[in-house]
Amino acid sequence: MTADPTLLLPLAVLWPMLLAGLALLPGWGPRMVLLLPLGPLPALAAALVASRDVPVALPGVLLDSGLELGATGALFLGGAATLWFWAGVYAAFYMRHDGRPAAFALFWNLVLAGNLGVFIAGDIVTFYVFFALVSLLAYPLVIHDRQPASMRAGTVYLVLAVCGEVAILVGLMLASFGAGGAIGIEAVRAGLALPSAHPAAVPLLIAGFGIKAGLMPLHVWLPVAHPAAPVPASAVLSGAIVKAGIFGLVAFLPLGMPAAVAGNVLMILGFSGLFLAALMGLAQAGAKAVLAYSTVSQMGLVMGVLGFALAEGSAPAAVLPAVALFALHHGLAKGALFLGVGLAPVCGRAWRWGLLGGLAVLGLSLAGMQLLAGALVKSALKDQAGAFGAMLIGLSALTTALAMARCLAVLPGATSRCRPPLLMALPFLALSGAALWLPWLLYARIAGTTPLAADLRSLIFEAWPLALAALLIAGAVAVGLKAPVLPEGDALSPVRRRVAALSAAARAAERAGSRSLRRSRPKPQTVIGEDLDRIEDVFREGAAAAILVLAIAGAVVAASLI
Amino acid sequence: MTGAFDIILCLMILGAAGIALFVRDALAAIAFFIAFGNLLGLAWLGLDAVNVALAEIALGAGVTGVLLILARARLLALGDDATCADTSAWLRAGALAACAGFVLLLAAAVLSIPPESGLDRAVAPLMPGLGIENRVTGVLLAFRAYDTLLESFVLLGALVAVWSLAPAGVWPGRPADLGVADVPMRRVARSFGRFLLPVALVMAAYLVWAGSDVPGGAFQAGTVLAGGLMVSAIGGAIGLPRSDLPGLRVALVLGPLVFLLIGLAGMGFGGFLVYPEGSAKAAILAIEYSLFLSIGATLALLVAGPNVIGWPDPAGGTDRHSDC
Amino acid sequence: MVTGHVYALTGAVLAGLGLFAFITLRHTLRQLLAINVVGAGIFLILGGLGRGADATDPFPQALVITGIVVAVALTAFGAAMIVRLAEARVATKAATRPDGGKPGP
Amino acid sequence: MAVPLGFMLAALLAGRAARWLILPAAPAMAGLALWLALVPADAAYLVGHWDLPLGILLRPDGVARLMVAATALVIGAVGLHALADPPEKAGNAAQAETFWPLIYLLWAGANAGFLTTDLFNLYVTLEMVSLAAVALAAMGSLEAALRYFMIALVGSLAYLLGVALLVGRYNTVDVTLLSQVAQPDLATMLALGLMTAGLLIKAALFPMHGWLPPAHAAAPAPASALLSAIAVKLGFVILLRLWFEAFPAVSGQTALHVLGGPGALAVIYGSVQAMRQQRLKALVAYSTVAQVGYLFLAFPLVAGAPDPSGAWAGMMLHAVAHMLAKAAMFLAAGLMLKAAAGDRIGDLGGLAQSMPMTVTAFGLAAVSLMGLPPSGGFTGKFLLLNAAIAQGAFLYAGVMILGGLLAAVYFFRALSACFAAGPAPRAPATLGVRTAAPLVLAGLAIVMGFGGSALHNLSAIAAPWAAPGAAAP
Amino acid sequence: MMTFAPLLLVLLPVVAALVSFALPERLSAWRNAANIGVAFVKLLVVAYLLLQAQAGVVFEWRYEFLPGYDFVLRLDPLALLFVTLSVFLWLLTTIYAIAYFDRGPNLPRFFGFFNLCVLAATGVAMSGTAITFFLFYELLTLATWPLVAHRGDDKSLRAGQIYLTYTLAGSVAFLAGILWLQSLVGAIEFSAPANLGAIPPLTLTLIFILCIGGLGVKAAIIPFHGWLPEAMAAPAPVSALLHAVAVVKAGAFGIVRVIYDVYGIGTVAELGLGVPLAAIASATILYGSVQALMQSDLKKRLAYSTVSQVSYIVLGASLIGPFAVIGGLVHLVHQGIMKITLFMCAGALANRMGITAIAELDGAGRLMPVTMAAFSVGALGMIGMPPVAGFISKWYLGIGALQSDAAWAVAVLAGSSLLNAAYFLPLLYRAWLLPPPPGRPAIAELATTRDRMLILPAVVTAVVSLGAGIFASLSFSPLGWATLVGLGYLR
Repeated sequence: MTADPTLLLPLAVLWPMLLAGLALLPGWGPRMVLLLPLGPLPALAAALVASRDVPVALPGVLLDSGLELGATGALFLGGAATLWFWAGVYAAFYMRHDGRPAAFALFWNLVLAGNLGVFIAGDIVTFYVFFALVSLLAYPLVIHDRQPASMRAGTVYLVLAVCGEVAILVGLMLASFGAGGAIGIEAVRAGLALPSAHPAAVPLLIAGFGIKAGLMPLHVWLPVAHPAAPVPASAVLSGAIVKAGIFGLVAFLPLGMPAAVAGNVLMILGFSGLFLAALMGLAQAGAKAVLAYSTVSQMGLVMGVLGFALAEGSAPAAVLPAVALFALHHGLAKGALFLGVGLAPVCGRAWRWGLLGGLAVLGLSLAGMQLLAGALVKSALKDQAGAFGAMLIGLSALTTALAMARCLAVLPGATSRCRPPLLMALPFLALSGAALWLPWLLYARIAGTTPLAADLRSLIFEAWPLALAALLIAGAVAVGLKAPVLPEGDALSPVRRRVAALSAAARAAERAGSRSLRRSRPKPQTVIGEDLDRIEDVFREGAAAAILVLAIAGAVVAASLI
Repeated sequence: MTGAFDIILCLMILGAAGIALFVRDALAAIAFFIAFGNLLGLAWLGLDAVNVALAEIALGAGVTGVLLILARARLLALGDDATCADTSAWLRAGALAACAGFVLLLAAAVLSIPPESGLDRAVAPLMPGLGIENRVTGVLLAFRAYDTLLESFVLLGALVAVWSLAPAGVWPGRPADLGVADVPMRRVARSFGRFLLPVALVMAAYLVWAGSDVPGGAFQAGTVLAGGLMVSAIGGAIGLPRSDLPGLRVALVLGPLVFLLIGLAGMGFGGFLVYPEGSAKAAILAIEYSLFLSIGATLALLVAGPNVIGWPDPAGGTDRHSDC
Repeated sequence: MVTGHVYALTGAVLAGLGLFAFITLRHTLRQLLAINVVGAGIFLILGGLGRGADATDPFPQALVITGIVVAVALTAFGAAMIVRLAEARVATKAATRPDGGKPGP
Repeated sequence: MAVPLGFMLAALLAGRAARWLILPAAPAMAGLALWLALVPADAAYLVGHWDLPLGILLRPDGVARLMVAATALVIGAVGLHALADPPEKAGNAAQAETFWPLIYLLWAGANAGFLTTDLFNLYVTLEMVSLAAVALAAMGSLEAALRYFMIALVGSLAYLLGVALLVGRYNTVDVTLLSQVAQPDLATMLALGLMTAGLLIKAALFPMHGWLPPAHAAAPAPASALLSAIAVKLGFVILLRLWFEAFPAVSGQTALHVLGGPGALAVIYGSVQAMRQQRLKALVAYSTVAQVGYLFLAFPLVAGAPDPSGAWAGMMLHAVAHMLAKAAMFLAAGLMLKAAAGDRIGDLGGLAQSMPMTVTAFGLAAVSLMGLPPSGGFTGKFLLLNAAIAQGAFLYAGVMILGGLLAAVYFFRALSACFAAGPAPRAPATLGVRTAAPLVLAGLAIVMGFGGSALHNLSAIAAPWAAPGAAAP
Repeated sequence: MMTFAPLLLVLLPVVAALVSFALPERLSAWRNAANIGVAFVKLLVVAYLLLQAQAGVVFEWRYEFLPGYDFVLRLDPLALLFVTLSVFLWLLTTIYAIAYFDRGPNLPRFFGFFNLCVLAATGVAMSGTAITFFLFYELLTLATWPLVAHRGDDKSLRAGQIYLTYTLAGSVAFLAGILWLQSLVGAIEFSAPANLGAIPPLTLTLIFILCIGGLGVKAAIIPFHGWLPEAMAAPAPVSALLHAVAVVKAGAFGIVRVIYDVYGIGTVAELGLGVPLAAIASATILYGSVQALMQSDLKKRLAYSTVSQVSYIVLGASLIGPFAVIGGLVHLVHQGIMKITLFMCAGALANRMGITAIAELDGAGRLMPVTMAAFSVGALGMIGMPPVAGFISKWYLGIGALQSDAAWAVAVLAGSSLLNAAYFLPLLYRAWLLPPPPGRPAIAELATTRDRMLILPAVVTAVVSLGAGIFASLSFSPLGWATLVGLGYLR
């Protein structure tokens, strides 16, 4: 244990990078795909055993960067590493015949490195570097299959990701400046809490991380990008990568110091996302899209809570563990759900029912079904969300449940195989298990109380939204109601059309402009030229010279007289 | 103070100049120019400047006149009678005003300067050292020998410049025919020339000799020689030489060369153009004689002009004109 | 009025006259002549201003002689150029006329 | 003292026209020039040991040393160039033979003129130079040469008239004596005015430059080189002697603008005309008109400066750099035109490829003429600009700056034409003296930029502002 | 000792230039060897100088060029920063150029002027006085012209002409500025800024405008940027050099010199000149980016990108604050290595596949993966993506802007980053993700020595730009050095 902080933390990010590098070797691509699960192992170890809050300095790197694992970070790291591991296992099988193994392994590992690095960065520069890594290099994962839809999705993703990067960069600059140029994360956060902090810093950070985390209305990339990626990539995107955004908020929001405006805005946006996204998810035709919207919704929940805490000035020590726990649960559960959706085509009759059951349990857990882990983490959050927030969270069970039902309803049918391959099923099961079990394990350690201490009566009473949801679902199934179908990415396509029109107009204008410029170029001034020739002819005459001699002589005399 | 002679002479000079400048016919203009030159010679006599008078009459009126006549004749042969188109009245008026103002200014300046022979006093005490009497010669060949040296090169350079004008294909060749007169005239000139040439030579030699003490000198003598040569050439008594004739070249270069060598030799006596003590006169005479030969030859060839096309046989020899 | 001044003034007028002619005359040969008149005027100024009570200064005399020689040299060169130019023009005209080539209208 | 040795040598050769004589002449003259540059600062020689009012004083001051040296370089190089690349029109043996005596005449006249302090002696040298210059110009175009001749005669006469007035007024024509006795009276002023006007013609200052472009553009390249480099400089040097040595007391600051104003106009006008030219040599010739403008623009700057050494050196450096660079440029232009399809700038295409050395020479010369560093032209212009700005003469400074820009415009027009892809040139130039000569000259113009201090000090030797009335024997 | 070391740096390229000019084409191997050899020796000299400089030795070589005006070569840390950049990139560009041209026409001329260019660039860096600076600055203008017009077609000639028109006008303004200032305070030495206190502020302001305006032409500040995109007609090695090291950098470097070593930050701040300049720089940054977005030609897009990026340096210099200065200076280096990567790659694409338009980039990544990988690194760096070096610059600039109370400048940086992404990412998209046009074979990028020489320099610079970002806080990194320089000014 003595040597671990200096080794494990850097190893957690360097090891995947090494694997990524190996994938570049000619012909090693397929081999590296098989080794995908190896990537997160050091991080997992670090999350488990590395000592907390011990900075590891990396002198000379970037701006003398450092790595540090905090308690919250460890939760995020552990959850992410677990998800990445199992998704890696899944991917190793799922992608084994892929046409571009090297690219997949390369970017998978790099994104992994970035994702894990975000959680263990000790200073903002390092943080930003990893954040950019995970943000941008997820793009190749999104568009891995090169389908037109994926490409479009990727473009949207990239545009927003870059905007987010910039917002974060500027926000971090402002924050760092406010902290007197310090770059340590804690120092920066403290600086943001000061009244002298730049007023734009927090909003920019919220916007930047919000994009990543799918904050309404910056979420548009998420429902198109997540479904576009291959199944394991979708799983990590939705399960782990969005958590980078949440972690960013967790790390930088100046909790403990009431910030009414920013906090309330964040809260409102978050909670509206919670409901709107879920409703939009209801209107999706693809299971993965529904899940993606669900992610938006759930992240809205977290951010709403964070916003509330920010506005209230709640102590970070109270809020953050709850958030982290929620994130852990959601990450694992959502990962499992995506993997499960991926399993659907290969699950035959009996297996399908099993799968459906598993998915339903996960969905219920997400919705906050009592006695499932989801309820546990939600209750932890509710404590930090105030009365109104708690009410909303409770109510959200309804929409979440409906969305999950929709997901099950649109689950793709099985194609050929009747029995899912072990290497695909196992990760699903493992993740499901982890999602349902880990919160119980950690709750006590984090919340300080035992999970079962909650009042059973209130628990049951609060289950009414779920009951309502069940009723609604039953009714809908009974009357054969068909949900309306919205395009993935809701607001996106009209915006895109207008952007296209604008750019076309701009190009046309530019062409016209350059034409008119060309036309207005002055012609050689022939008239003046002829005049000059005539003048020159005069000077060539001897007579002119003689007169000029007299003139100059006179001028000299006159000037001398003056 | 001022004699009437001076004033009348000056008026005549101005009149001659006016006619020479503004008469329409070119030949008349040149004729009056020659007259003008001779009147100027008289004016210089009136100023007691016999050396200059000789030079003016010989060079200013004589050689220049011949040059102009020849040029006019050649132009006429080419269809150009050297009359002038009228210029615009505005130009004339403007020029008149400018020139009148100029004359007034110049006159005022001239009148502000009292005439005096200031440097005569500086020259006089130095003359005995030279062993010659003619002060002008003293100035020319001793005090300002450097000027004169350069000047002799200007003359030679002018000849080279004139030669350089020859059209392609006639080098080395001869200058154009000087024969402006008709055949009987030329015959007269020829016999006259035969007689004149030796006379001119003797006369010129005397002028040089005399030049050290009384008015005269290399330039004037050279002109006389050139005059003799020209008349002889016009008459055909002598043929114009080919420009690459070695003897001719030697004759042309002799004067400046001797001058230069003596100047260089002076460096042995303390500096460039320093004449050795006591032998200044000898040196000056040597320079004068060699210069006079060269100047004669140069002037004659200058008048003759550049080589021209039309000499079918460059090696035609001296009897080119003896056919008549 | 002093004798020297008379001649010097004559020289001044000659110079002006010659210059006027140079400006208004349009033939190079005549211009050359005009220049010689100007030159003569300048020499007269030199001489006239050097005219003392008893004698004329030998210094300006020498300058004038030098000047005259230079003037003659230049005149000779100028005259030669004028003639050559005229010849060249005639030759060009003669050369271009026969093979003007184009069928005239 | 024995400086005219060079001139004698030249004269000796004048008689026996032999082109090979340039081989001993060039190094001999260069050696003499070097020796001259190194003689003690107060050296002077009275020709024939005749004292001043009568005699003639030769004095190698800074101006003379620089000019003589530059002349030796230019004529030496041009001569060697002409040796390899005969200057005459095809088949004209007369020109072939007379070319050599004429350049020696020019050489002698120029050197004599640079050294002497005697105004009448200067007249004779002026005529020597003019005569040779006209004759050289006549090798290209008789018409232009005749025009040149006529205009030059007017100039000579104006100068002579001025001398005549001075002789009458002061009984001396020596600059050093005149500086002690000169009075600001009418005769003196008129004399100064007339001499100035006459010399401006010789120096081709706008608006009296009319003769220059046709003559220089038409002459054979080596002749053009000599004309532009040397012939106009003599007038300039004499003007220096007049305004700064003989009559500083007579000429006021206002009068200096009579020179400076046309100088400034010349810079602009010459540049504009140069930009309009279609033929290469005409362009180069008009550039001379512009460059001469700088020399005169410098007059008021020298006079107006509290410490004139900078402006003075600037003026001299500019003059010398222009000599070297312009000669190089004309030689290069001559070679280029021989190889090119025609004499228009547009015909130069492909030359940069086929004759890189020549185009390089042209380019280097252009650099100096534009006043771009590092070059003598730059150093000169820099000093002048410095002086102009220091005394608040922003108008002159602006003109200089603008002139440099315009020069860049027209020179680079020619240069880029060389770079253009074009038809294969007719005669690919071989390496040899004729290529090397312009290159060496242009290179020297560039190298001058590195020797600013030495040249600055050289130019200051016996300069009129340093010690008024200095250099008595 | 070794006071002639700076001189050596100046003379070595002269040797190479002469060799290049003199050797006929058939001895091109010798010429190449001489060029690379000299470049390498220079690198060694620079390494030696760096070591010495670490020990605090400042080399200086002085020669009286005109009375009162010294020609001074002085290697202060700022100079060394630029010299190191020049010399390092020159070695690579030389290798690249040799491979790029192989056997083209007019190569002696090309390499001759090429060496004169490096001479001028190092000279600009080492100049210790304003006049020395101007000398080299002009030499740079001149030596670059034949390179720009190298191809000799109409486009190149026009480009050359435009280039000259702009730069000469700029030089003249600059010259007028320094002359004016010199007339007031005497010769300007960078190491000992004159006391400008006695000069009226208006005069100082005018001089400042003249100087900065003049230098701004080369630094391609709007509205003086017009020449830069036109100069794209030049061959790729030239573009690489113009954009990365020599010309634009000389301008930017000059601006830094003027602000910090001629005026001094105190004076500039007093006169209130920093903010307007920063505003102009910002406008340039945005304008250049927008223009870049509009271009359809690859090199033109890169050119406008340069317009934008170089103004970062100016922005940093004009904001006057510790971080801003460091950011500006470090961007001098970072932009250099990144942009040269991009241009060398663009050149390689044009050379090997004839790709000049952006639309032709489709699938280039599959056909020339090494090249495009290097290109990608450069492009990402330009956007400011960590960990490529560009990010470090932006970081420092941003913080610096805040320190100088110029939060708007941060917005400019942000907007520029977005625009950068907008014009670079589509390139990467095309290259990596779109299929190559049918029938286009993959290129064996590393088959022959020549192929390797064409690609590897870009790879090296790409790696270096990554390294400069990742290991930014090492003391010998560009950032470390820039910090040293920057702190020197603020002390």
